Amino acid sequence: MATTTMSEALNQALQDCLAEDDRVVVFGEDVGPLGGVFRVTDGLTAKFGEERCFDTPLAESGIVGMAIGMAMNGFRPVVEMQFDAFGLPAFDQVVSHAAKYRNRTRGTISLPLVIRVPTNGGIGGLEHHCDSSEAYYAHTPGLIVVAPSTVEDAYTLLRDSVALDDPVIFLEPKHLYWSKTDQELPRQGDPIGQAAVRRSGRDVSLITYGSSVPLALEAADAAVEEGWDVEVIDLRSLVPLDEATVTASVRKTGRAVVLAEAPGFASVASEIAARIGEECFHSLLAPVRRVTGFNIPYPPPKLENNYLPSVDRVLDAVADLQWEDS
Amino acid sequence: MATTTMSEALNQALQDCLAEDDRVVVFGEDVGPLGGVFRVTDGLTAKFGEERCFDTPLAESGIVGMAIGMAMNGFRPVVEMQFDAFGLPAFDQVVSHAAKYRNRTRGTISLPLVIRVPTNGGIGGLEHHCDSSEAYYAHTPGLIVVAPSTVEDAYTLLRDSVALDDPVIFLEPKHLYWSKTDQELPRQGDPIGQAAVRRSGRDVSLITYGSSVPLALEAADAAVEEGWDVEVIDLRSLVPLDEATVTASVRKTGRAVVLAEAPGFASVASEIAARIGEECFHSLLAPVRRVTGFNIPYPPPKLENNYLPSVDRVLDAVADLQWEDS
Amino acid sequence: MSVTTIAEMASSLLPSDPPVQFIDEHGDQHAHERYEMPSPQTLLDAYAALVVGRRVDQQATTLVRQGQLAVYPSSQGQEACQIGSVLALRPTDWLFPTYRESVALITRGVDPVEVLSMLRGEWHCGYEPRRHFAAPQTTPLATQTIHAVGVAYAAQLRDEDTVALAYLGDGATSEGDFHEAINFAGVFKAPVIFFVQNNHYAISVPLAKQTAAPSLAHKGIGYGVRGERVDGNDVAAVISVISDAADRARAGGGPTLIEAHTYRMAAHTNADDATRYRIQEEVQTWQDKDPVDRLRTYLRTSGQLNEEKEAEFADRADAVTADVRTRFLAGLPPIPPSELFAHVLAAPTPQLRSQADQLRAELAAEGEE
Amino acid sequence: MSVTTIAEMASSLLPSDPPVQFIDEHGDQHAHERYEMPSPQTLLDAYAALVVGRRVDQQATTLVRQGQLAVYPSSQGQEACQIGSVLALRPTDWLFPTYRESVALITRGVDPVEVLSMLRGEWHCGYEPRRHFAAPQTTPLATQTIHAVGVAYAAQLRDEDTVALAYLGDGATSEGDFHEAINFAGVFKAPVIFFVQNNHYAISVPLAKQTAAPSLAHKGIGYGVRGERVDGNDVAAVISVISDAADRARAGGGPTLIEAHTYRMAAHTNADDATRYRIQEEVQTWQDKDPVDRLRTYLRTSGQLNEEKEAEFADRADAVTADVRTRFLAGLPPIPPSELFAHVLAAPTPQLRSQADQLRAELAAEGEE
Ligand SMILES: Cc1ncc(C[n+]2csc(CCOP(=O)(O)OP(=O)(O)O)c2C)c(N)n1
Ligand SMILES: Cc1ncc(C[n+]2csc(CCOP(=O)(O)OP(=O)(O)O)c2C)c(N)n1
Ligand SMILES: [Mg+2]
Ligand SMILES: [Mg+2]
Repeated sequence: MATTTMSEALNQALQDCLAEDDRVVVFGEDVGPLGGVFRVTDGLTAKFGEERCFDTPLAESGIVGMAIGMAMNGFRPVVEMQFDAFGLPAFDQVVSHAAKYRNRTRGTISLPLVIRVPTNGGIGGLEHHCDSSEAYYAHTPGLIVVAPSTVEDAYTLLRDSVALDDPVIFLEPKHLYWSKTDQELPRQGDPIGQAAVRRSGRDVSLITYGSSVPLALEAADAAVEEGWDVEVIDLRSLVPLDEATVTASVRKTGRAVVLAEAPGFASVASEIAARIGEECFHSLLAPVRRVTGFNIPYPPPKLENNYLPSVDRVLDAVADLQWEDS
Repeated sequence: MATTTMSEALNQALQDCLAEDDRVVVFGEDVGPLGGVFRVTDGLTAKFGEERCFDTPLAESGIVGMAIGMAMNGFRPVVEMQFDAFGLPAFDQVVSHAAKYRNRTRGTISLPLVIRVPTNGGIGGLEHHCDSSEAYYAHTPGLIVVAPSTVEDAYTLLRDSVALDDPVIFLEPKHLYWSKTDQELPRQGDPIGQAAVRRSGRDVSLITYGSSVPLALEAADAAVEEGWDVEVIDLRSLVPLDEATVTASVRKTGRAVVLAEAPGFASVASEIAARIGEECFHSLLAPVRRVTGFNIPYPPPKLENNYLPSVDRVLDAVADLQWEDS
Repeated sequence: MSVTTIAEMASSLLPSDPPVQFIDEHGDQHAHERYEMPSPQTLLDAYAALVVGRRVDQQATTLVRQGQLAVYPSSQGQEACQIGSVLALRPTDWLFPTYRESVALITRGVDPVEVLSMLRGEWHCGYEPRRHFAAPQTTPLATQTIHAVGVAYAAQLRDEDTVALAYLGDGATSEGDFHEAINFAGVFKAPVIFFVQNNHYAISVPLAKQTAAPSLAHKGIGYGVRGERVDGNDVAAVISVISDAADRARAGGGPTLIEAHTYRMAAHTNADDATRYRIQEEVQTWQDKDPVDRLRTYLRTSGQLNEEKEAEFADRADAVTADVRTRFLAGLPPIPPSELFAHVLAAPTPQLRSQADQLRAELAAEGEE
Repeated sequence: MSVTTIAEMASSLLPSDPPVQFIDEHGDQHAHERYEMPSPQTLLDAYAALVVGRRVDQQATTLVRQGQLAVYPSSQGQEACQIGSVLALRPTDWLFPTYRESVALITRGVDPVEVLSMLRGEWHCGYEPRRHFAAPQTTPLATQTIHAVGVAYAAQLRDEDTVALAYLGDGATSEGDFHEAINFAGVFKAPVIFFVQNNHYAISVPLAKQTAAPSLAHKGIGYGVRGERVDGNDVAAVISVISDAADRARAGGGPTLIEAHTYRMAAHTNADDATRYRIQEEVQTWQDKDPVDRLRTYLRTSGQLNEEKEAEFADRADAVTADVRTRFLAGLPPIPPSELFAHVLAAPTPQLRSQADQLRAELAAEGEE
């Protein structure tokens, strides 16, 4: 049976966007003839020409700034930050301009642009190649932040992101680039802003997104043996945040664990935990637990397994949910 | 009676640091002859010479990067980002280098440097002159984040920050620069990492920091009339976070409101709320409420009062703490 | 690339020495081997615009004193740069102004009241950028230069002959974003003009502390971009040099970096105290090079301007400033607070919806009180 | 600044044309009007280092294939740059390497196993920077160039005559941080050398897409910094040009920007496939300019290198690589996971303490299992 990897699905999404709308352009470092260091833009220059998919000088602030300018003038740019940390030189352009342009111009200029950010660790990468920066973006008003975890979502969410009239930070979990589906890519998926219940369960809500979804499902399977029926929620986007799905789940289960790979302090996981505490106060049977990366710089490859959330850590958190009291 | 403003106290702290330790240097945009746009470095070049306090070219990444280099080589730089948003061009240097240097060199190189960030709004400033960026820094492992709210703390915390062997983000609330004390500046205050109970109370813990502390005290006074005795906690530093003081207070009062000026989503306020939910679960009589900036770009001067947390909003949040149930 | 080509290329990219000038500070005219003097009509138009620009600038400063503007960065002394740059371009060429370009925007035809919206604290950008082909006034320095490259490159991809002009100050050339922008422009041969108003100060920091370069225009060669220097207080030279750069850009010749030598006669803004970092003598030497006086002398001496015309221009300036003053003092319609949530994203998130509801409820409650 | 001074200054800052070369690709010697050929002993030392450098580089590539290194960015073809730059400096001059400078670090005397620590996935920086006056290998491009300026300026403030050399690639010159660094260096007259190894590619992106400048060395003039071009495959030229720049810097003459023309013979790293973006013929032309062969031919032809010496150098290289191989295969002592929390801050926060406790408990539990 034919299988598709996430990298291929993303590539297909870009191909389809380029084919359907000639305002779409793709650019960045090594996205042209090389096809990107993760092959997401493979073949695009050959197929659509240098004007539609091209390499730029090595300058991330320039790349995002140029995308802003092109978006102001009729195009729909999709740019790549080669690794998560290498998006930081562009942070000022993202925060002070991309995120604010619609607002500062009283709605007269919108910026349809997508910033693709290969993110997270778990691939044995060197320092500065494994960070998780979603908190920076999610905290910034004016950005959409999308976090696919499945091959199908990678495809439809990227297409939907390109169709949006606002700047989108599109987080691609590097360690899932080679994850596969044997399904046809759907023409249409759930919209941005709608979470997916990846596994329904009665006892605990395990809320997560992006790179951590497979781990959540694994942990949910392992939890069965311990007698816990875990509901797994994949947020799919962090902004907008589908809090309705989250709170409905927690009101049902009465217990929640929030799982994310990024350092936990002042993070998206903090937000979700705080929100559950606020909205589900009377349903909660135990405190909301967070399983996140430690508040340390991403470690070297040989120690990354000590850093990354694991099935055991998720199970420990679940075990900690004061079952004796219930 | 002689009074001292926060701006003067900061200036005094820098003077004392420069006088006592010739490794201390102060530099940035307009910090030399002009004395800084908020007068915090007034007179330093005249008193200590151009080698100790000097202007640089207009380039924030360069300023922080140069501070890193000088800190590697025996100096203790104190640099200024002229306004909060103008620190963002330096974000990569702060996150990828300043915060990580000690760790990547296995502890052999520490970076004693202070990045002063005039922050927050409430001064009728133009766009990009009123942002609150503490969440970006507090989320980043490897940084100390200090947030004074009083004139005395501004003095002692800045001196303590300069004495630390780690990079410190020192947040100066612009709208408090001209706040005053008529006390002598203390030689020593509570250490970084220790919160202060600014007002003790029985009914609600109001947890805040930096620019919002005066508002919290005002709201606490106003709450008396409504019959609520509010305890006000000033965190003083966000990293380290003195969660012991916070949780002790909430365990006592059973109710908590977190107050901060920054947009609330995935913020320091989220972290505090999440942590209270986790640590004080069985003491909480009502959900933790957050009063924060909206998740919108900082508004133009004429509308900033609709954005900024107010006494009314704090009181509304307090009123919302399910008193009828208790 | 052969050895000769490199040396040839290098010399073709270096700026004129001395800066291009047609009308000197005494109002005397000089020819230039490379550039052409603008037409008499253009110079008369420029003079009319200078008179208006100077008056509106003064009016704005007055409005600050009256508490009608939060802050104002004056264009005084730099009007020739701002006006010359706009007159040299087509109305459909894009401008990327900083906070200081009020006079440029007014010259472009934007309503002065809309221009001053930001400084009045009304809304960040008070005009419709697409209507005037003028981006919002930008405070984060040099960040808009790369937007200009994007806009210009977009036009080029569509085979339009639009040019984009990015304004920046001497100080802003030190920012990394300027480097990235001009490098992109060079590589993509984008039809952009980087127009540096070297007014010798970045707030308090003098040019010598900003760069050790022979001149700011010498920065172009490092990107394969031609650098040019112009007397920024000579509107004729500004118009000529920018027209030339725009023609080259339209013809596919790529970007140009232009450094205009000028001076910020006032403090950085009204909030600044320039006596802390510069001496009055220096200001005086530049007073003698005033761009308005100089053109006036030239036009009067050469018989192109008579008292009647002068009176007409003064009247026009009076009318514009009176209109601004009247509308300011009459009170402009305030922007409703609910708009705070209207332009954050195309579709509000659930989180924004509930915050907007909260604000609405608060406003309703206040209304009831 | 007077008009003549600007033109004079400009021409004094522009690079040599053609690039400085002493030994051409055939091993023939040429004189240079400005620079001096290094001494015979220096060239012999350089040759010995080249032999070691090439062998260790090959060894590292082998270790990747054996799964002992996660990734390796090869120095092959660039050894003359890396070795020449180190030999031209004092052991107390600071180096600011990128990920590609393994050979430079080994030449500086850092244990190759420590150099490879990062690429082995052991710890980010495997050596003690202060002991070797070598900053950590940096992956975020160009960011370390400004640290070099800070270190150099700090030394200058203390009246030390230390020089700092920042390595960067052709691609990295496009980053804003490089611009800010070289501008600071120019303004503060910091004793820094910016040493650009122009190996013609930034991963897949060729130089022509990186910049339209006549040469990368032409970027210096925009900062008042002298630019120089050197044949980067001629170690004699590299040593001479860098020594000269270092002497100037020590004497208070400020920074220099040096562009070395060289070529990355291997792919960007082992993970890269260079056939996707460049043709074999191009690689071949550079094979003919090999830095090791070239010096060997010169030294043999001029009678400074005999078979005995060659054998001695080869033995030395064998010994070094054998040692690396042995220690790698024997297994190096692992870094304990508890160290994850040891170096985050001088004093851990309460939050870090409790996370460290959690990890300790997990490890203890695993140990018990
Ligand atoms: C990125 C950034 N850093 C700092 C500032 C604060 N600031 C505002 S204007 C200014 C000086 C700008 O000088 P220059 O570029 O010469 O322009 P001028 O004001 O002289 O027109 C500074 C430092 C800013 N606006 N943006
Ligand atoms: C800020 C930043 N952006 C992107 C990258 C990803 N990246 C790693 S090496 C490289 C190419 C560097 O080219 P060059 O500077 O010429 O050095 P070379 O590898 O050729 O030695 C890129 C794009 C990075 N490391 N840092
Ligand atoms: Mg200026
Ligand atoms: Mg290269």
